[in-house]
Amino acid sequence: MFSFLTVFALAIVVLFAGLFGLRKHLFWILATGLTAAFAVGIGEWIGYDPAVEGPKVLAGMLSFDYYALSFGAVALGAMWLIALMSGFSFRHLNKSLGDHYGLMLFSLCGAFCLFSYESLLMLFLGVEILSIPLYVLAGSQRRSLASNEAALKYYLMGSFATGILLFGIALLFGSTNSLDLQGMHTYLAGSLERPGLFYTGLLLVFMGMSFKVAAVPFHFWSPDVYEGSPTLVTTYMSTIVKMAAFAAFFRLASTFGIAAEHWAPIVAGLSALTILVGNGTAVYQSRFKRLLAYSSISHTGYLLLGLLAGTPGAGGAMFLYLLSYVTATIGAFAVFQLATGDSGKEEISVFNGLAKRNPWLAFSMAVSVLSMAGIPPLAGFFGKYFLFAGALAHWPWLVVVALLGSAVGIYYYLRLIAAMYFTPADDDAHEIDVPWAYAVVALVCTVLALALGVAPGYVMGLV
Amino acid sequence: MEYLFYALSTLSIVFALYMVLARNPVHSVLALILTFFAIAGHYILLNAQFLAVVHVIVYAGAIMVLFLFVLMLLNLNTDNEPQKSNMWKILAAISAGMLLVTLVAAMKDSEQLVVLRSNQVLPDQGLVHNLGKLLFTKYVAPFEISSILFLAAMVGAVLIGKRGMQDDPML
Amino acid sequence: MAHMLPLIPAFPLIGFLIVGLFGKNLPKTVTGGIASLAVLASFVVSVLVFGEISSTHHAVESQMFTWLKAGDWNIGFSLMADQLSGWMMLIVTGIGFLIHVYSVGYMHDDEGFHKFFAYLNLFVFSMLLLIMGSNFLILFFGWEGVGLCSYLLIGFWYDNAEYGKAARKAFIMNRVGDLGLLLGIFLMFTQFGSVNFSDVFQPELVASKDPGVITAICLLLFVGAMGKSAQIPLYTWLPDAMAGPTPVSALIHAATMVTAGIYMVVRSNVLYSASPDAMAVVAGVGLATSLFAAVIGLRQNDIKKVLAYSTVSQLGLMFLALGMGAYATAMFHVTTHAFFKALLFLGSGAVIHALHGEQDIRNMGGLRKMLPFTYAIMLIGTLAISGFPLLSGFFSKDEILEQVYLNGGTLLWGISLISALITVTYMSRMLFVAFHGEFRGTHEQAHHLHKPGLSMAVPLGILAVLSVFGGLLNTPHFLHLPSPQWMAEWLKPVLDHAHGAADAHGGGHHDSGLALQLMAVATVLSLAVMGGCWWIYSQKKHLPVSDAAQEGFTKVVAGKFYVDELYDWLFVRPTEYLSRFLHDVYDRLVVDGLVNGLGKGVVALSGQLRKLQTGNIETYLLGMVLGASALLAVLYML
Amino acid sequence: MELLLIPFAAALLAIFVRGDGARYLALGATLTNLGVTLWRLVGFQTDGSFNHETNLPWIPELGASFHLGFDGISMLLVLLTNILAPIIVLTTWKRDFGQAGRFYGLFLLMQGALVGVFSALDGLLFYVFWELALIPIYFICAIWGGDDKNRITLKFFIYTFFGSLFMLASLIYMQQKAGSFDLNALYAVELAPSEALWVLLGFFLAFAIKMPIFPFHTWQPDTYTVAPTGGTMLLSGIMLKMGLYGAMRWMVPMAPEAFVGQSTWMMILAVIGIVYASIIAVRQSDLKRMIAYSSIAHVGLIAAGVFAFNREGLQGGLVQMLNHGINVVGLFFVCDLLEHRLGTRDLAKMGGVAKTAPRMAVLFMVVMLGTVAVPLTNGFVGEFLLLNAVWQANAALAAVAGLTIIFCAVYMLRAYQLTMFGPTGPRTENVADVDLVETLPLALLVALILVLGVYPQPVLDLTAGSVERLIQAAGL
Amino acid sequence: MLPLQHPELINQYILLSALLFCIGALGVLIRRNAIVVLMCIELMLNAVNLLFAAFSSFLGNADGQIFVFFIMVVAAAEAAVGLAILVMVYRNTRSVDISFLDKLKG
Repeated sequence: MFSFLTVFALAIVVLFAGLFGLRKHLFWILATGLTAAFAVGIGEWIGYDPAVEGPKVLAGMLSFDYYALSFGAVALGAMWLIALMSGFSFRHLNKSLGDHYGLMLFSLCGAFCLFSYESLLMLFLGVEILSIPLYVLAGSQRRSLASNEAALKYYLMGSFATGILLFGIALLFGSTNSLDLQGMHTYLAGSLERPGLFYTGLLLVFMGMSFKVAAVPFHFWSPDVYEGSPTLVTTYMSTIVKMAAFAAFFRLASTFGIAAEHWAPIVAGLSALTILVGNGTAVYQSRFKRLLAYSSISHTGYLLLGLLAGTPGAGGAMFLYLLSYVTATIGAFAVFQLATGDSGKEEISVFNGLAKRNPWLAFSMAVSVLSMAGIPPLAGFFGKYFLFAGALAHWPWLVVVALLGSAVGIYYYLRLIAAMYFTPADDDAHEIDVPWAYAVVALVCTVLALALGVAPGYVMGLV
Repeated sequence: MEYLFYALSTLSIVFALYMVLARNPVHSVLALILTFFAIAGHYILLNAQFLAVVHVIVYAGAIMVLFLFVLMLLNLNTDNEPQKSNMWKILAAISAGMLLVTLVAAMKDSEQLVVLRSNQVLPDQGLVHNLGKLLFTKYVAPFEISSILFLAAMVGAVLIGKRGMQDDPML
Repeated sequence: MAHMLPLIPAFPLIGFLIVGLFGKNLPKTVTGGIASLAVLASFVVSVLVFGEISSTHHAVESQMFTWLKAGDWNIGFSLMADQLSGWMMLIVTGIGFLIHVYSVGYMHDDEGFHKFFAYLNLFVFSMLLLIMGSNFLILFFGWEGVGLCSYLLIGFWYDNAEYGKAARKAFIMNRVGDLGLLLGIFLMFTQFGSVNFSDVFQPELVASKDPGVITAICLLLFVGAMGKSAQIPLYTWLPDAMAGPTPVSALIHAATMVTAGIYMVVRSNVLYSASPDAMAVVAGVGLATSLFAAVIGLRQNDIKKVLAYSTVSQLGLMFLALGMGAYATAMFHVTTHAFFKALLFLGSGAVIHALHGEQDIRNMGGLRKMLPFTYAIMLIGTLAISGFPLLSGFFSKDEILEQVYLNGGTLLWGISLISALITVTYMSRMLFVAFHGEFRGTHEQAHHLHKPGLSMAVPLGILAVLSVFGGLLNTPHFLHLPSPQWMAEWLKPVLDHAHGAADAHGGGHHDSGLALQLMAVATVLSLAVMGGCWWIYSQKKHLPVSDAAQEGFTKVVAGKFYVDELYDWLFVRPTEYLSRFLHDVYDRLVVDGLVNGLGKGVVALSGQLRKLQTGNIETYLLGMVLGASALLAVLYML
Repeated sequence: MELLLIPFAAALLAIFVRGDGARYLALGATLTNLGVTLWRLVGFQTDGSFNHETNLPWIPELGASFHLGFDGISMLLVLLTNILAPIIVLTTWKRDFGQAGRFYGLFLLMQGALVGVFSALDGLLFYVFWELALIPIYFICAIWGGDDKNRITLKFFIYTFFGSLFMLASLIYMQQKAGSFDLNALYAVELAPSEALWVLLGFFLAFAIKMPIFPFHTWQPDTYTVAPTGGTMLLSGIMLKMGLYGAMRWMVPMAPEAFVGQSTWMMILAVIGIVYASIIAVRQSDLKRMIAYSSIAHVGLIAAGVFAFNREGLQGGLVQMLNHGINVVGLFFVCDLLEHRLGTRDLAKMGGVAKTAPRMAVLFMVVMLGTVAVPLTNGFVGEFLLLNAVWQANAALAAVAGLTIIFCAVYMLRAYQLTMFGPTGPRTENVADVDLVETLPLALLVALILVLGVYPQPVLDLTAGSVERLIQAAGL
Repeated sequence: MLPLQHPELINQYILLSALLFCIGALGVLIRRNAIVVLMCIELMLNAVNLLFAAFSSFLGNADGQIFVFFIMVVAAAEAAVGLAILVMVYRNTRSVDISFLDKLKG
């Protein structure tokens, strides 16, 4: 809870600092604040005692349990890495830098709500707090048509999806006479015959969440928005936002686990569809951000498997997967930003010959990409492993689909590797100067991708 | 009172349809405002008096005025909004219709709802006194947190809405 | 004595290693000397071992080490010498030594001199392994080893691509036979649980097995023999094998290696005797080969090719004898054949050597006067093979004919007699065309004749003596020479348990009068045919016409019945076409096509899927609405 | 354990070594590893128990542990890996890789992963090493490969990865039944027939692609051809044994009953592969490609023997894995020597090298004879046992499989003829004979070929106990 | 009133909201003017509001009405941001026609 408040306070501090022209110091303020928030979060995690404090805080609206605290810490860590990258990405910003940082932090607050919500109201608020700053950030390159388009698409579809989500919540409320998860539990435990209203509401809420996590057929926004947004915002969206949405989704799914027979087949279908469409479309992409967008859709598909598992360990598996996915994605985007530099080129060819020019950068990228592809012994493999293993007992066909999808996935991930290692560089390509901040990002991501594979069980036990 | 419900329902549906189908955006705005009034009527029927008031103030009073303002600002108050092809319209209508049908069909056997009804009758639950108490006790956390939302929306709207930031070439 | 057994193959192996590794840097005489001495040493030890056997009448065996022990297999690397292998050892090392000596002279100018001797030593080693192995696997080692050496020596002059082809053909055809042999060994193992000679060749045990299985084993083994001993249908490699240097032809492709098949069948006589069907097949194949090869030999003009077909034909005769159950007779013919065929080959080598590589008899003629010693040698050889009375071939061939008559009936006897007479015909033809009449070679050849040197002449002389007197090894009883039927007696311990075999009554049970009559008929006819040939080729100076001018049946004969072409058409080309088809079409388009098609399918699908992402918000929204209704519909149905 | 650590540590080190030092580092590391391996053979228990076990906790939630151990089978394959590694380093001694450190780093990484694959006694660990082995070889092939390398290596990677995903599925399934990844725990699982079949097929697909056997082989000729020869040697000499080893250790004992029901068609596929690849090899004009196809044929025979799953088959398969590794490395080395001397791999453009490079010709001859499986060379031992194993399972199949004896002679002799024999051409007139650095690895291989051919029993003794135990574990 | 006299009316309310919701969705689908699309979304939100209010009344649970307030809050904030985005887009493209925004695709 306190890390959440720290983030909120930090957002306001940053906002005002920006307003008062402390442009030079903004980054350090941000970094200090994030570090503090992270430290507070860790402290909370260590100090957390389910028996003593009771799981519910903030009047039964938010509950900062291990689950929320762990995800919160990861989100803070990710934010910290993104902040490191911002020095370069936002270097052209002057007066509005504080606003950008502030919006990101606000959005992060939304993510915290999603990690810890206990009431559907907080779910709704969290989704909105997460999204509204992002609508703005997506369009923050005001002169860029692509950015405008991304913002408008994201906004329109997001609002539409919010409508669906709300309709679902309303139906749930009507059928269970409750808004909080505890109440839902009670209701589920008490009634065996549940009206169609309830399931419809549940399904609509799931659809709303599917939009947030970009599951087919509610995924259409994501490739366009990822591509059109400024790269750093894309990084933020594809990592923290996706993680928050999934954390929330999983909380929901585990709450309604008892009624799984009514939604699990649908989620399974969505998962299969998402894996196929995500991987299938990614194969054809030649622009990096778009490629990662589709790859991210395919990861959504795999993560949906985690919702189906219905085992207590599934949360840990989701956590591990998201952690590995987030680190890999940040690592990949960091290298991409450096490789593309100011050229604005988005093609995969910006990586051509990177291994010759910047071997360590290429290595870091390769590790990230292979981790995303799920090659052992990298972190991504274990993420996939636990998700697939959890779903295998009840959904063997889906696991087969997921495996096939992974095989297809290899194809486009390897294209990135091939570009870096096996394709000669363009004539005008030269060695890239790596700012220290990026070096740190790449190092952290690489080390994490390698290290998570050593003790995945430990990480899973954190949530 | 049933007929009052049906009358209001008919009105709201008609206005809503008009809003959707009107060629002139301004007509749409006006139709929507009328729809909102009809909905406010429903709120009163439902014993949600305070809600009805807030609804009228926020929606009809604030949000729709904002819409109208933007419409005027951008000079879009004409009938010549480009239309989609009929084919597309039919497709869209079928889709929306399917959504309705499936939605309603999925909500079958809702009779069981009655089980959940509390036997207490709370004629004053929609009054400001009652709601305020709830808002500042049980819902104090979301209430506070929604400030983040407003702050974010404000900063955001300013960020992309303000003109001329010469020092930020990317903007 | 057993401890000396490994020495026999060890000497040539050591010779091979020394000559092979260091031969290039040694003088030729040293190289040749080492190689020859190695074989000589083997010969000496063989004689000692032979003496031991003849005095004790016991086989000598030497276990060296366990070569392979896996699953049910337990195969020792062990050698043995009994009467049969002892005799073969003498032939191999003895004739081998002579040919080594001969080669020192013959190969003197060849740049691959040391390599040649290395290969020869390796061959002797392998051959000794073949005949001394005490189980089928060691036999198989030698079996393949001699095949390998044969390959190496046929392709000895490797810059000639044709020779390389011949070498490969030999190896591959042998391998076809080897596969049969190997499968035979497998089947034997499944039946007997062992492939040791001592375990398998127990008549009672064999009798207790299903006769069909025994027949199958025998036939599979015989496939191996067909390959090695050049029987129909696997004979075509042997004539081509003449591409190798002539001493090789003499040693490998006449005297020793090609008789390995006969050795193996004799060795397995217990099995064969238990299977009349297999015996019939052996006899049939032998007879057919004998006749067929002899006919082809009639129209060959290459001196070595004539001898090659003659070898095939004689081997057929030996198999015929085996098929009749006359194992000792076959071994007897193996021996005499080794003498006279080695003699003939070495003699022809002398001719070729003298004429600087000329091999076509039509370009010879009148060599009788120019090369009198060689002529004498060739004459002895020809008379021996033709069965001229009292020469070695006379005894062995007549014994075969007699056995055929006794066990196979008149018809078979008649056919084999015809085959023998044809042999007389082409041998006489070769002799008279090449040595009588006028010289038809170039002036150059006539004036630069290479007379055989001492190292060539001495072995020739020794072999000539052996060819003349070799028949005394197994004289019929009715001639009342000392130690009649010595060889049959000698081999008796090995063959003794062969029940119902012809040799069992080889001793005087049969009618001496009949034998004499048969002998007389054969001899008279042979002499008549020889006379006829002398008339045609020596007196009338009839010359074989060129290949192009031949027509009708003679053309078919001269074309070797187009068997090579048939094989080419039946096996080689289909394989090559199939190879191209499988690689270029099937593998690439079908198998890989499926794999690539899958990949391409995914990419194509991707190309279609991305069209879903139109960029237009309206379609996105429509997609969402439709998706939502679809999911709701699914929920409704659940 | 240190058999793993040495290459991994050396790999890490090699990356930082500039210039030629990496070569010496790689040679030193591989030789050290070989030394350690040989040292480990002293006092080695060949009764089928696991020697030098290492068991560290890893992911207790899954019952996965870092469990390594060496029985005869593992040891044989580790031995193969560690014998071939220094030899391959030597064969690449004169090749220019741009940055040698990268090549040898990847090489050593690969070596470590291979040792890991062969010694892992934990399902997950096995899988991790299995995939880990794929990455360096992919880089090696794709960085230093020939024409069209990107497409071909991509296909190779995806194809093999695709297969192993199914193995992973089977492994996960087994783990859920057993609650642990421990080898023995997995062996102990009783599966219903329908489950067993799927588990079996999952494993089979992975191993069949890796080996590869018909019809999953199409990645192989392309990849072998395009890869740098060092990589090809790794692929063909060691890596394909992963599939065979996996079938032996992991596939069959997991689902023995299902395997018994399916083994016939598995053997049929393997045997088809033998004949199929042999026939194709008969007309290949590219030497490297021909060897690649010949490798399919040989592996087909090993696979057929392994699928026969009797003592002869497993023993023969193991001994033949060793032998094939040795022979095929020799063949590819000769191919590499010729390619660098003549600038071509086209057989039609070679010929007569025996005249100018007699030493090479002799060494090549022995390697070729080993491949053709002439008795008293190593190839014969394996082929003999394997054919016998197939014979015991199905005599007719053995007769067909036996065709390899003939076909192998056909294409190998043809290749030898076209390269070494015949008249010298303009390309081959001035070919240099092998020098010391080149002779050394080749001579080592030749020595191994002969020694193992004449006296194979030590190798058989090494594996006999383990094979016995494996057959018992499978209850066959 | 509803809870007192006509509890069965809840079904009609549900139907009404579903209908309004779908009309809103229809508008979203058929209109090209982004502002009108926004308005249609507002209509959808209002349908939800109505539903909440109906349930609240039906169940005697004021939580539903509280939720409606929050929806209004969010709707207002969203509308503000949305219109700002629209204005920005309009400045760049001189149009608020959503059909023209299809540069990002594939």
